[in-house]
Amino acid sequence: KFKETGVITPEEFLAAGDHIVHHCPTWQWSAGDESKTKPYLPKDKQFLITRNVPCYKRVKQVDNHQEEQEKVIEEDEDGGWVDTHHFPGSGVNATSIQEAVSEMTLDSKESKGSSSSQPKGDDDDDDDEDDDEEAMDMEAFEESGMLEDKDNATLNPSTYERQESDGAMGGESGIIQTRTYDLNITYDKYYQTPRLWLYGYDENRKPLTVNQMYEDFSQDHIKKTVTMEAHPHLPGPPMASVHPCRHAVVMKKIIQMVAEGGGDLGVHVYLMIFLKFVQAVIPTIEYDY
Amino acid sequence: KFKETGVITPEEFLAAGDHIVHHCPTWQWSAGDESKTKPYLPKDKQFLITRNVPCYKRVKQVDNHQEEQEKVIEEDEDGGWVDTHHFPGSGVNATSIQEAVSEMTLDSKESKGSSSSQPKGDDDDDDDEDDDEEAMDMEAFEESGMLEDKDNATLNPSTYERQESDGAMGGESGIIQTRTYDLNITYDKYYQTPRLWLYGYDENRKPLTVNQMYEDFSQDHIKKTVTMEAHPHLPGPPMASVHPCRHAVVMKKIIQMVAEGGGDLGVHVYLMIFLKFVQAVIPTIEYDY
Amino acid sequence: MANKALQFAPFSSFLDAGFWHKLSDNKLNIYGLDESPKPIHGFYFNGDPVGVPCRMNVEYTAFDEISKTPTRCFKTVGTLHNTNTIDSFKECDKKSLLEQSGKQIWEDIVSGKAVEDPTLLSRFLLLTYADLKKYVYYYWFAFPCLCPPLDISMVTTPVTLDKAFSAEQIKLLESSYDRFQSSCSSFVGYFLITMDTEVQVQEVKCMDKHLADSKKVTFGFADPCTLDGHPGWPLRNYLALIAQKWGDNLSEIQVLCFRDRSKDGVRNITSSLVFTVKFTSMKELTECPKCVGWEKNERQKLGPRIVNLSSSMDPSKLAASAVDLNLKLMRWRLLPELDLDQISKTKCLLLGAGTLGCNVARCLLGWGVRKITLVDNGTVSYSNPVRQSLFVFEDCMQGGRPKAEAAALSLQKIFPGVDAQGISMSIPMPGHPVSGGALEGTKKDVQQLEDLIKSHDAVFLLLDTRESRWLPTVMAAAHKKIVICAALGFDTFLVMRHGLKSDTEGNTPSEVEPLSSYMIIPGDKLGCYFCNDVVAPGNSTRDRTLDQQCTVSRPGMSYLASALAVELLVSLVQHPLGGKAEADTSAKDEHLTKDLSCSLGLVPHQIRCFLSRYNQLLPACRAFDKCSACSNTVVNAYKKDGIEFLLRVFNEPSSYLEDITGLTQMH
Amino acid sequence: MANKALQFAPFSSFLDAGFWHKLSDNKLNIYGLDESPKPIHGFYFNGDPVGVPCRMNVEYTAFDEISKTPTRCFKTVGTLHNTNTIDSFKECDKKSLLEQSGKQIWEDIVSGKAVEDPTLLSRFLLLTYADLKKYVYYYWFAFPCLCPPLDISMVTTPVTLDKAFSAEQIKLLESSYDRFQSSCSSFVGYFLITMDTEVQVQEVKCMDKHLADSKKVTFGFADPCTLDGHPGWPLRNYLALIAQKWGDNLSEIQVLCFRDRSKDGVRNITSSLVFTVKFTSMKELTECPKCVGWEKNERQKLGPRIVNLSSSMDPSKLAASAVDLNLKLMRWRLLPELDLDQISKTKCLLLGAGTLGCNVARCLLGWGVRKITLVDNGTVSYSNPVRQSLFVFEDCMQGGRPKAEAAALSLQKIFPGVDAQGISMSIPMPGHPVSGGALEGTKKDVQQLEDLIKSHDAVFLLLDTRESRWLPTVMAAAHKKIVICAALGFDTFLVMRHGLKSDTEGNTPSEVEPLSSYMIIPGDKLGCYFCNDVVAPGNSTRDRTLDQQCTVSRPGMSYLASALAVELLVSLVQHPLGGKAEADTSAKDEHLTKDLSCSLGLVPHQIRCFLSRYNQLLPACRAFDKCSACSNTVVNAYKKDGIEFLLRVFNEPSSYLEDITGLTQMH
Ligand SMILES: [Zn+2]
Ligand SMILES: [Zn+2]
Repeated sequence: KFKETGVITPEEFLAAGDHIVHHCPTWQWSAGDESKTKPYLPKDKQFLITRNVPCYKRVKQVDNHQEEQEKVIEEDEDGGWVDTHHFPGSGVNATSIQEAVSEMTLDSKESKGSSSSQPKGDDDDDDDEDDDEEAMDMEAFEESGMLEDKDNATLNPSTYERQESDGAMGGESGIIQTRTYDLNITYDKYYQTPRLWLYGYDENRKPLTVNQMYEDFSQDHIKKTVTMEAHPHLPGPPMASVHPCRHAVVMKKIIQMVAEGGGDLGVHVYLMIFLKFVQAVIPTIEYDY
Repeated sequence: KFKETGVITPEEFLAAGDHIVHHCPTWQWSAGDESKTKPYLPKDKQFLITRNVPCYKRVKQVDNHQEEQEKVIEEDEDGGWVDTHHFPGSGVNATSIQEAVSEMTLDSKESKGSSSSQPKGDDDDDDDEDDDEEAMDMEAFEESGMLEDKDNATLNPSTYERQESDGAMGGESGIIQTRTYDLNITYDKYYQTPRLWLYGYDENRKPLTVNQMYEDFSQDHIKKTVTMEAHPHLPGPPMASVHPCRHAVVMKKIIQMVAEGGGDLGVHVYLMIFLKFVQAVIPTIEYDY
Repeated sequence: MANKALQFAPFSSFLDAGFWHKLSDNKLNIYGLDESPKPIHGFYFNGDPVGVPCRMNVEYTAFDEISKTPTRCFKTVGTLHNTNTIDSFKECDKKSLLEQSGKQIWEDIVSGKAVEDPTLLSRFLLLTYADLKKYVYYYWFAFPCLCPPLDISMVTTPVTLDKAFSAEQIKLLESSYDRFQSSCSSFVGYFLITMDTEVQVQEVKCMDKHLADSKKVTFGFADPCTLDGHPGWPLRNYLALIAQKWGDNLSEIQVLCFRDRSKDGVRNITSSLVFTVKFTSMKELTECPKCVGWEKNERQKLGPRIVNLSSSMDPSKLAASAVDLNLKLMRWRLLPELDLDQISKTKCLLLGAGTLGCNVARCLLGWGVRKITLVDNGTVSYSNPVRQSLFVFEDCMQGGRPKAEAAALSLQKIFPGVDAQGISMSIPMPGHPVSGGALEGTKKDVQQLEDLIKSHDAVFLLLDTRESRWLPTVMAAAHKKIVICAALGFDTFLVMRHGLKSDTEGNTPSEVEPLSSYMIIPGDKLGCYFCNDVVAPGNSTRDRTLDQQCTVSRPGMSYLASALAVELLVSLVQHPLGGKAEADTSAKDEHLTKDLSCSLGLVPHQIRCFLSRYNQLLPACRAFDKCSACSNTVVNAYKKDGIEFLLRVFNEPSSYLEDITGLTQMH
Repeated sequence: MANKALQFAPFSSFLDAGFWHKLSDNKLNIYGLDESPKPIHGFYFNGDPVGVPCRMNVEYTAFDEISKTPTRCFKTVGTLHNTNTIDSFKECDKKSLLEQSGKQIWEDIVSGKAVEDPTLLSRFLLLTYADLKKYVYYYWFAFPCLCPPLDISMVTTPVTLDKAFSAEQIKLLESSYDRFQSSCSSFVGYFLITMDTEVQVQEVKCMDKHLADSKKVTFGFADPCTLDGHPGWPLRNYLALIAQKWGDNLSEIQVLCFRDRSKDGVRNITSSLVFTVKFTSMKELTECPKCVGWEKNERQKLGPRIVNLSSSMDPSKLAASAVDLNLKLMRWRLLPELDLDQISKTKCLLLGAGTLGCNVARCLLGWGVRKITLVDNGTVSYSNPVRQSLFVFEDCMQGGRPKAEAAALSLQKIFPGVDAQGISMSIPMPGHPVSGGALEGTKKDVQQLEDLIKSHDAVFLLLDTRESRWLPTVMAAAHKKIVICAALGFDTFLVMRHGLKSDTEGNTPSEVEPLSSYMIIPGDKLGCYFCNDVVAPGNSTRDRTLDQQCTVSRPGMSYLASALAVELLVSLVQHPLGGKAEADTSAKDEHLTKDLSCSLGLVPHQIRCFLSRYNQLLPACRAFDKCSACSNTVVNAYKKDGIEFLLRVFNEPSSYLEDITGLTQMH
């Protein structure tokens, strides 16, 4: 059924989830809000979560991809899922996608020069005023003469801050003022596929607005499928989610690509492949997969 | 303007109203509810009213008119106003209409035999149950041993009751258990014509329901123009009204008929003519015109 | 026939609906629980035509501080006792109330106040209880009258004016009367008449002077009675006044019952009555005489009257009749053939309460349909209300209300008379496997859906996926219900009715006939939504042309498709053959010239619209004998094996349906 | 570089929106005005990638009584101080709060409780103020730390695990650590490590035994810090515990900052740090040492943080963005050329708030139009709500609310972001004379209507009489506004746009051109609603084909006409030429084959629909130079004489308009 249609059952989701938790320990099962427990999944394995995934750059800063780097996976239907970094001739199996993604990450270094002078999109003019007000407010609340000011044992993290543009290098020390994301993967009963949810924080750990998050999503194509909806397992406001209506189709294509290449995809690796797609949604995110 | 279009101004309505009050003293000007006073008419002459007009019979009891007695005054438009008792060859001037009406009243005596065995229309099954309940209720409230029971000076009106079928004969004595109507004529600013309102009471002086009132309206044709609407000058529930959308057209035709007969209709007699139409709406009503 | 006891025609109370309206208002906004007596007023008229009862009107004006008695009418002063409960209405001491009122009249007589202002003789009591929830009003009038110790007897038989006076005198009386009334600020119901050198009508208080002058005086009053042998009620207290004030000087008096009729524009006072009565003086009476006056009810018993105004005051009844009337106007004016009952009694089941469901429900309301059931499994989200016309922002709060429920509630808010129900339920779908724990739930859903389809007459398929239309299609085919199906694209839509197979038809569809044909196709040979497909539902990656998941469509599309879906149902219901009506098509422009067999017009099988070109086609196609939904194979398998069959369809790949119908062979 | 003072990376607080959601809920439903401290909990993680701050998470689960710390995370116990006012937030004594908390930690250390359960060392304070109206939250975290009397200094530079231990040892440590954690009910952040014959990870409370055995112990803790030269905050209280409990036995200790990263599916604990510190015993301390820990804000000042969640928690903002997103989806997925701004910024004036007005307004909302003004002079009656989709039963009560007002209110209830206004106003009509008293009112109405037309971009004529369309037609022509006109019959309707004359055009229309033609007509040459008529409005007895007064129509008609009226406007606005777009017609089936110049499809002049035959025509006609509404004669007379001209039109018979336009000659 999975190979035929690209959809999976709750049981298969569970198996694939266990698989990913085992292989990518940053991913964990979560129980979610108790009042929202879905009966078709175990209580403590309702959905997958990984927290605090850094996202060092805005997609605009790296989005210098050329048209030929894009290939709509399913050209015959409107709004097919776009694999943003599909390189012609690189071979159409799962690893090639991964390669493309990692290559893209290297790309990012070269484009850093133009990062700060990006014109603002017409959507992200929303919070500037509020921010100014806040700064004013904050001053009024600040206290002086507290012990903390004189405490030598407290590290001043700002002295250890690195510039964002120092990028995603491992090994170096220092705190990066960066956006981070919490990612969730839930099971969508209706579409019978996994579904990705994103919740971002800015450099000051404040929740990102939708429009701010859009700066991290692959603009031209992924907007088509990013919607704001109530999370099936969490309380609180609507969260950004990649609408699952095309997941099965794309997954089926992938299976076929792999099969044509002589491979055979088990349903347990579904989520591993699924995560490759996530990279297409947020190209600049650095999470474990 | 009036002769050309059949519409009248508030000033003309006022003149026509004064004319009718003068000539038909049962009609009086009324001020209506103060909060609803219309600025284009004098405060104490907002609309015309006549109360307690007996309506001895249901229209079904007299409605034995044949098809050839009906002639749609304006055949070229849908829903033209029907002059229910338009006799062919009787001459088309205003008096002929009046004659037709009075002739119809004579008709009624002949048809009285069949009056009680009329099948109920499918609309008037509304209040029977309530009535039964009421009767029960009433008994519980009745008191005995009151002085009134022994008072010889009080006339027992029921001993003076006449049968309904004794009809509308003048001169005879006795109380008739009959429906009565309050009629109002207001000025409709929008259609620039008078507008007739009816409010009926049953034999026990209780307000008639819409469906009961329909028993008094010329069934086949007038239903088309009878609507329930809020009275422009009175508080309380919606009242039955003859929708004025065709008034001007019909009035214009009448003016033409009279003109063809060599007559000339002044605007002051508008309401006199208007009342002729009322007779077409409630053929069995006996009011002063 | 001398000395016949004088009998008075009692008042009959007349209340208009405006009075009850104002009373309700006052009770709610002013009185509250205050039961204290309130001053009101009424009036009577002395010009009613013969045969009409002796009426006393109390109208919406009754509560006005400055009374506006209509021209030529006579004011009466009343006291309203509105009770808070039905019990206090019942138990209140009517005798004592009446006695108090009588006493007041008596005092006014004795003190001479009533001579100055004889209107004080025309008192009334009104005892009410208003059931404001049911719009039922209990009321009991009393018109208090002081009774003389001995009955008053007539010395002469009452005669009409023309028999008592010359035409000349009558004329003089008339003009004198008019002069008198116009000299008063408003019409006065009691007066004196002297007829010596000239005819004079004067105030009652002139009596002392006339007595002194020994003038012959006729006591006149405006008489609301229309009987030719009896005076009306107002005379009673007038006689009491006379007896108390001047009774020792007069033992016989002439009375004029002034009746001021007009008919056909001609005024006529000659039906006024004249007679002479004999009575005893009440001057020496130290105590208030006994008092009567409670009105009898329509059963001629001493009891209250009850009036139920719910049909004209209960807003929900008013709404129901207004809606009804509106539709009837359509029939009366334009389409006498229209069978509105047939439409309004059609029970409609709407599967889907999204953009289509909301508008279809609204449009059905407009046609007078009263039973509307909506099924949906979603909740209202923030983007819904601007497109889904039964929801408001409020419905999105706190995670969103269930759509079906919110839609039904909204219908009730629009029209309280509707029987609307919302059912939150998922419709099981082919290819959506039912795993262990969900089995019971699915069985329940299937059962509930079947019950719903059985208990309705028409099923609207307004869902957003192809798969979810399958089960209701099969069930409706099995239970022979009308199905109207609507599906939206971005700027296209399809609205269609499913064929309604005949009972008599065997299991052998005529296999030689072409699948699709623009020849006339009778309603029982028409296809369903799935008839054109050679792939069974369940394969969720294909064939989403119109049912594309997470569809976006031009906002206007849902209005167009919903309206046509409802109009198609209504036309179908009005067609003499009902669901079996043959399909009208647009092939060869047939739809422009064809005779109409339904009063509302064509009844097509399908309406396909392409908005970008404002193009509308009316295709029709025959039922496909291998259809994965409406073929006999499927319908019979469902009828025979029920849930077992369905579970196989849900759980097995779509090839199962394709296999049993024979579709596989066609691939 | 011995004896460098040890510096700890402070915690950075991370709060998710779910926390604020739950806090708001609790404040509203449980706490009320109760400001007493509430127990909450959070957690930290020791596996974050390099560069990420040392975070402490507090989530929606913080309030759960039984804490559910995520796998591989470490619980912290906190106290919530939620204040009722911003002032009490500001004025609350932070020092004393922190001291209390420090005291508790100290007591737990001294009493040995913290040895049994070292989680008690990981305390935090959270001071909050929730502005529930603005969805703004003020918060300030403290992670209390007990400061030793003297600074602690490092004896060795921190090195990573691989530099301190062999690969073999690291492997053993990893498995020993896993064994230890899995033996605990949940992960424990403080532990001991002994590395002699075997590598063992043990509970802190084993220290006494190890001391007795003189075993070399390494103090391990789960380190959320990712810096390679510094340990994280949890070590501070751990050192205080060690110094208080065993400080007199130990002057130097080895510390292991356990960092449990994984990357690309590969676990790696080698970035853990090892170093030795020297410290003073705190055993003899009689008083609680001083305590620090208030978090700095993003300005690196000691002050609270403020988070504004209105965009994700304010329902009306959520609705606005959901609606926006929905429309963008349409553009993104299907019509990249679509200019949504162009549509949403179109200010629409709806004349008439009946069946058409209601549905047009709804459909405009669906397209994202934000400025909608409705004009109507009626009140909602009982028969309206089932047909007029912005009204509910409630609106009919007490005589009915004014329609325009009720409709605007309803739009706001559907979507709070709309700028909807309702204006109760009559539109003066030709042939409806204005008498003395009404003159001022009429002048005001004319002025108001003109102001409205000037301040909007598109005018919808949705009125029910022909006459009432005249004045707005003239005004819109004078001010060159787009006009969309819709009129209903029983089962027919007309939807059209008025021509939008060019400014450059002179006063001389080309008189030789035929009145009507199916050739391509440019938008500035198209006619208006009155162009086909040879009778001026005002003659109320004729020409009511579609505007028939007190019209009854099939309920679906208004949905169809309203949707097309809105889609026509939207197409027009999207057309490169806007209101001047040439008219597409259905003549010779041109509409089926024509190339589309607007992304949404055809932009016809008129759409005439005959529902009984499902027939839809797209006629187009030229502006008529004698038109009683849009001809230059009339428009110029209006421009020149304004109200004077209009009053003549209102007051004089329709022949006036016919005379000036030259229509009379044509009769
Ligand atoms: Zn079929
Ligand atoms: Zn024109």
